[in-house]
Amino acid sequence: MRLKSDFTTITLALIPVAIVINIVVGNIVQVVLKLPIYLDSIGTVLVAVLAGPLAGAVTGALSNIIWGILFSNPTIMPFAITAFCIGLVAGWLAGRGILKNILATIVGGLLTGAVAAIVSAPIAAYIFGGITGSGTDWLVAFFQATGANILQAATLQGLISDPLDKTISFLVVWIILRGMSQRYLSHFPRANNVIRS
Amino acid sequence: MKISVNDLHFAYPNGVEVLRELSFEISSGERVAIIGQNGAGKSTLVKHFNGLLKPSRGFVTIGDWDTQSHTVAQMAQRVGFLFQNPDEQIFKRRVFDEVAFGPSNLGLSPEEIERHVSAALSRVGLSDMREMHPYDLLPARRKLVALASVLAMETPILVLDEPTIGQDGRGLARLGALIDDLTQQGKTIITISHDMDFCAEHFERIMVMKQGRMLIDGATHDVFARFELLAEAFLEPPQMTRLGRALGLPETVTTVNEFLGAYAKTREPRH
Amino acid sequence: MIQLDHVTYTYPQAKHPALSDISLEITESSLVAIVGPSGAGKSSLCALLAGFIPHHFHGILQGRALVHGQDIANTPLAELVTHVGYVFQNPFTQLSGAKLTTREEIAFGLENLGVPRLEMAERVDRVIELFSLRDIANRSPYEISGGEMQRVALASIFVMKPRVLVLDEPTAQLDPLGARQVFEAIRTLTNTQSVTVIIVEDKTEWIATFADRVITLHEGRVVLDGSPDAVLTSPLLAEIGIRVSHYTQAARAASRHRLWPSELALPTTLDKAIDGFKRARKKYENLG
Amino acid sequence: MLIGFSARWPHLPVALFVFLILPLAVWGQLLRELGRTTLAVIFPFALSITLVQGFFYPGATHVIFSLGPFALKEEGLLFAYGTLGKILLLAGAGLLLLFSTHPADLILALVQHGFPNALAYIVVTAIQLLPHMQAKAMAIVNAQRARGLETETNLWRRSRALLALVGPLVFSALVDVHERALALEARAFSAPCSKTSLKELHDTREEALARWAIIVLSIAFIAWQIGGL
Repeated sequence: MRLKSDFTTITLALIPVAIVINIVVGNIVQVVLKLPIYLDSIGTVLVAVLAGPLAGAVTGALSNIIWGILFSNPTIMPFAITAFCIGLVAGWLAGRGILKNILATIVGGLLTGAVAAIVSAPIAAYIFGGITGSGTDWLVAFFQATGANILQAATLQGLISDPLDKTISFLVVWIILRGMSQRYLSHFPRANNVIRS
Repeated sequence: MKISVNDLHFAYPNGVEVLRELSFEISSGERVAIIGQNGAGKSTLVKHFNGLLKPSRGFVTIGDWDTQSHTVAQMAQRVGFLFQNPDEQIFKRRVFDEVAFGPSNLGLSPEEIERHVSAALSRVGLSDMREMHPYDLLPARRKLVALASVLAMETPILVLDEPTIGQDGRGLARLGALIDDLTQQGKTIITISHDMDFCAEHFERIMVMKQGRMLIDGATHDVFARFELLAEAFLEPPQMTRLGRALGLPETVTTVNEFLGAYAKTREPRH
Repeated sequence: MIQLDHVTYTYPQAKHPALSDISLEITESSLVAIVGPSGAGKSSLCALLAGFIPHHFHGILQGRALVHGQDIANTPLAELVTHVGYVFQNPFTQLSGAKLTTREEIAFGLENLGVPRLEMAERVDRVIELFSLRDIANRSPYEISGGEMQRVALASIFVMKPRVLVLDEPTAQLDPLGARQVFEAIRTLTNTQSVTVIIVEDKTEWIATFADRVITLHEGRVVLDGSPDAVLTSPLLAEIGIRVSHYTQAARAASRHRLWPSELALPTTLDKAIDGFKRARKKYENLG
Repeated sequence: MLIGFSARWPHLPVALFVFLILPLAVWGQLLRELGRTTLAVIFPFALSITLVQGFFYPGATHVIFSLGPFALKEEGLLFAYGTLGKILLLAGAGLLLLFSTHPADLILALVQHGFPNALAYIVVTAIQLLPHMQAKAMAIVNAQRARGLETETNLWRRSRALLALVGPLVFSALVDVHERALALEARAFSAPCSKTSLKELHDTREEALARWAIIVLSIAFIAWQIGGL
């Protein structure tokens, strides 16, 4: 981990904005466009790419905590662990150069989604009895009805919805960073993750 | 295309009323500047012209369309809208693509889009920057990109919210010439501006708003002649109007040329 | 106090230098206005004086730039900020974000410098008085008007006791009332405190009234440097694309028709315009 | 809260909520607010979990009644009740903390107990920026709709609209971040000295003692539960 060199002033200025981007984009997608996805980790992936895995992880974890605080909903706070892992994995993958071409970006999204599903499942199963209080809960019911236990059902449910969501997030970040003038990107500690030299 | 505003009231869901009893018409080809302090309701009013806001009471029609029964995207065929901050709309990697976004939403053919975009870019003086990244341009130029992206939609009505901010002398002159030129083509131009001198030079009708109401609505000369009412809205008349008044010129002047004409006249030998 | 010696600066990957061969000296306690068309290098010059060039924007810096005898290029940013304060155009982005009241916001810089609490409180309160911010001291810095926000920004920089304040178009995004408030705050500073203010501004009437010196930039070079009356009435201004006040425009046109007294400089303010045109009239009446 | 989660007795979380959280809320005069928000938070869970686990709890046998091929089972309901109790406790305790302490004060307290300053900066700034970025997002939606972007049509066109809305938001945010970083530097944010604070937070001895007592008690209880497994 490059703790000192990743957590520069510009990274610190970026993280709160990225946290808010997570929340606001999640809102646009669900309220304005009414799309059937969450897309609430765009900011996390963005930070992970521009400032490294740990910065991404911090962004993810704090996003869930702050979301819980601002919308008075503590039940999403335990999933800070998932968001933390999403940031770590995305940052690690970005360090391997996956944001430099579209196919690698998609693979990265799928991988990150799989990790998210595997991390979320025990949290969902242990604390929330396998459900999330959202529309995908019928999937849990379906898997349990076909003989899975709660943990298995929650994992399978996550494996269906998470990779899709994260892949779209990765693609959006890929398009945005490709579209951003390099003048503004070059100041971030891990600008090399996106700038083709 | 005529704009009619009839007994317009607007209140936010929390009940705070920001527009009260507004009724007026703006005919085709008019140049109208709306002035007033921040919070007077200017932006709220113009957002009714393309349906971004819908009246709580009364109605607004653009030609034969009631804004109530059309989506904002539909209204975009009739009303072009330049927002204050260009960064709140730019998302393409090339100036050309950014300007083409509006026309392509309107469903124009690629040839038409090319023609509209080229014309708009040359109007704002950015023809040789069409391949550049908008964010590599200076903020003043980014604002011109946003203006071009509105012009390229070739709507009969244009709303410009604070177009002069950040423009230097040259940008200001270009903007003024553009406005004069567009009115020649019969377009209606409505602007919100704090720049009284600019309003005086290029707009023939002034609306003064205060606390959600219309304080004065009239020809530029008549409005700027009313120093006391303007002061009530915390506004100062244009430089030439103040100078003319201080020198005791018999008529109200608002522009440099008017001032010179009127001043020369006072010096003609009296008969 | 500020000394630039043949300074040339080019941003990374830029084809042309943003600043070309600039040599300047700015002495203690004055109000210096910088004017120029967009892209002339005004913001780059400000960024250099604050040390953002070359400490944040890399690129190529040639020549020598000194603040208080210290070379900007070799002095760490954290130290430079105690000499030169910087206020941005957008009042919103320069709020720290981390403070819940205006008073704490003003203290933010002092906290970072590790100033003891008692001294900090005293300095903050003095600045609150100076800028007449007492009414909003306990309000959220995010819930005040643009003009107030910009005054808070000014106060939160001034509290750090810089000897030079660099203001990059501080009123460009404000309405007339907000701009007036900020201008009044700047006047208070220059009248009562020993601080040099360097301000990028295009409101010529204000510059003409209060600036001690006006520097004009064009394509990265200093093209005019002198008293407000001399610089702001130069015919070069309109040529390079700077806004010229209607007073000056009217008098220049009038002088072509001998309607402006030839011995008088062109006016930049209402008072001077009134005076000149009245004199011209009197002269004419005497002749007639 | 930890006690509630590690307990095997399903009534404990509910009991803790009723006998600990609620009295504290009454004491802090937050009962109405707390009650309303807690209900809003747990309602979707209650609905979901009762249906999902009531009918589909793995290995449940005691059928209460049948509905075609589906059967409501006792074990499932019991599990649902236990889980809901935990969620109720989680939501209740979390909300009690939120309603009784301003998040910024909480952060300041954490910093004064050794949390990194940067963390405080991030959390407080995010909380303060949210309303403004929401307004900005709304302005972007307006600007793009005014350029003819439909946000109310079929799924495909709405998906395509995504970039036109998210793009400007992230672009302008990155530009702002850049400027804010410079503004922070201009205020000695990265000065290499130890920081001080204008605001002082008072923490009495009793409060400190109570906090330690809670931590020790929780650890002891978890140890006891695990040991008893």
